[in-house]
Amino acid sequence: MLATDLIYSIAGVALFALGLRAALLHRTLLGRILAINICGAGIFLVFVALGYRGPDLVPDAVPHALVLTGIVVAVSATALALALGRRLREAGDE
Amino acid sequence: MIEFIAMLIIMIGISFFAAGSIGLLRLPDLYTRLHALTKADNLGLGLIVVGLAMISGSLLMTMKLLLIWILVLAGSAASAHLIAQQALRREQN
Amino acid sequence: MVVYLWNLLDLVLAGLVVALGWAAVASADLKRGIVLFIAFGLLLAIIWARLNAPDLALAEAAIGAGLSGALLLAALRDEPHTGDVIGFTRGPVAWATTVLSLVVAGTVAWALLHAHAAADPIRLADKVTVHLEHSGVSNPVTAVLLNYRAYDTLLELAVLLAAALGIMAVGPARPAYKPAGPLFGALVYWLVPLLIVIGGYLLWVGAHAPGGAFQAGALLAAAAVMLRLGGNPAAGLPGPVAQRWLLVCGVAVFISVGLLVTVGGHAFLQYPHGWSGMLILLIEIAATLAIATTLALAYVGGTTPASQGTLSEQQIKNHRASD
Amino acid sequence: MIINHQLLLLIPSLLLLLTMVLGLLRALRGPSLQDRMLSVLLLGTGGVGLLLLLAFMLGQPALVDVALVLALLAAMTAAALTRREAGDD
Repeated sequence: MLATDLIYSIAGVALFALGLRAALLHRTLLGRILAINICGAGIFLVFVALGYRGPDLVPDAVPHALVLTGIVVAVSATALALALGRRLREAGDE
Repeated sequence: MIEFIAMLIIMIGISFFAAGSIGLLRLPDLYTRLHALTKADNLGLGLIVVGLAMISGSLLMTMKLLLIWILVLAGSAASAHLIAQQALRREQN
Repeated sequence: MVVYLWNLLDLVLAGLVVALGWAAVASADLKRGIVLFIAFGLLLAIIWARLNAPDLALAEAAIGAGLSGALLLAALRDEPHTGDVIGFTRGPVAWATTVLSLVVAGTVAWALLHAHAAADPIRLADKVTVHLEHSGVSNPVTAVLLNYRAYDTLLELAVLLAAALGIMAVGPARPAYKPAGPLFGALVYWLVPLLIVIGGYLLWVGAHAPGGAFQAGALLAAAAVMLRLGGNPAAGLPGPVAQRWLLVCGVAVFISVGLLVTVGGHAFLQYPHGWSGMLILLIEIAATLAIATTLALAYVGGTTPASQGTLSEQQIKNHRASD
Repeated sequence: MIINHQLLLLIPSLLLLLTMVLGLLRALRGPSLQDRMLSVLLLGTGGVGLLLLLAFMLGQPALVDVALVLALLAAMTAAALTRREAGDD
């Protein structure tokens, strides 16, 4: 029998590494933004998995709160990066 | 007893999901896949909702479950329409 | 028996999320990558639900599975359709990066395993539970966000504001969508009010059940995105002045409340006894509006068309011409 | 009661998850963007079902709200993919 938190934290680490590698190697801005999002999701997964305390206990609310704000900040940062990318392309075209 | 009947209904619902997935994989083009998918999985979700409503034991929960199913129906009808429309537009160009 | 079945479910879910993440970032074809990323977000919402984190599942269902996918799909339109794929850096650099990533992952995994083995029995979770009745709310996540770690949340709202200002600064909005046909128009017509009502519901229940300002804000933003997809260029946002007030109201109300309580001799953001519930609700309402406006603006991609009819349009044109 | 539900619903949940995995193969294969999107639609509907099952198994009624949100946004990605901007032909 395996511990649930362990399964998901390992998956989180794997996603973090995958995202990190792809963020460094992708050659398009959009691809990099995508990879950074996956990388961040891996970190969130590790956090939440560590907050999980089995089926009978209430999970730790601190990592949940951190990840909740993290999700919203990540999407705003993504939007800012996309807007900057669009401006860069327009500047290049002109 | 009622719980076993509920589980049976849920299992039938899941077999519809399986049919939808297999259709999505095996059928030859976008339109046939669209057809298989939107019918099978909506009926599947409907049966899951019915099964769960039987064991929920509260009217409010049953209403909520039904609302979810109706929303999924509306959403997937609209999505299927949009996707088919775009595919047709692509073909015409 | 039950435990093993749960284990199997966990393994399938974890394996699938890693596989989807891999496939999404390994796609040289960006269209494929983005669609897989949307599937990844959906799956992540299910995983949060499985890990007893319904607060996160709510936010992820609205943002990860909805909003960020819509954002990326809109950005995809700007990619040149040349057909040739740019792809990845290859060669020795790629190998070095792979090794580096593996080393980082190995180190993190090793540290996690040690932390797991030597876990401290005293956790913050217990402190959260002990003080919950004094926090003014009974949902522990809301208590952490708006009471215990209110500083963090204030700074997070400041980050959102900075992102919104950045988006407004770099350029005008994306082009608007063509008006919706009858079928999609009807869907928008029904869905938008429903999204707003459920957003309000989540804001209210956030005090004692999963929900709160972040989820409510995300749902309101989703309503804005639906409006824009249905052909409303401003995504339902108000005029430029009101828009700016909405953007700053989260941070402004938060700081005002924090400063007001210092008048009564308390520390910054240390709510007086008996007032926490009301003050938290006040901050949350403002935060919901600010988050919703920020995310809606993020989707629109810049100053909305409504705000371009003034001097700023001319300024933008002049600016463009001088580039 | 809840334990009972767990035993009854775990096997259906696993099977549902497996059909979702099967459907995702279409997202990997494509060939067109629309084909991939269909697979995401299936994942969305299946996800709503799985969330409802999880709500009953874990005894967490709040997960029904999550399913509701997912159902509300089901059409959003398809619309974001297919709606045409003013400049599109």
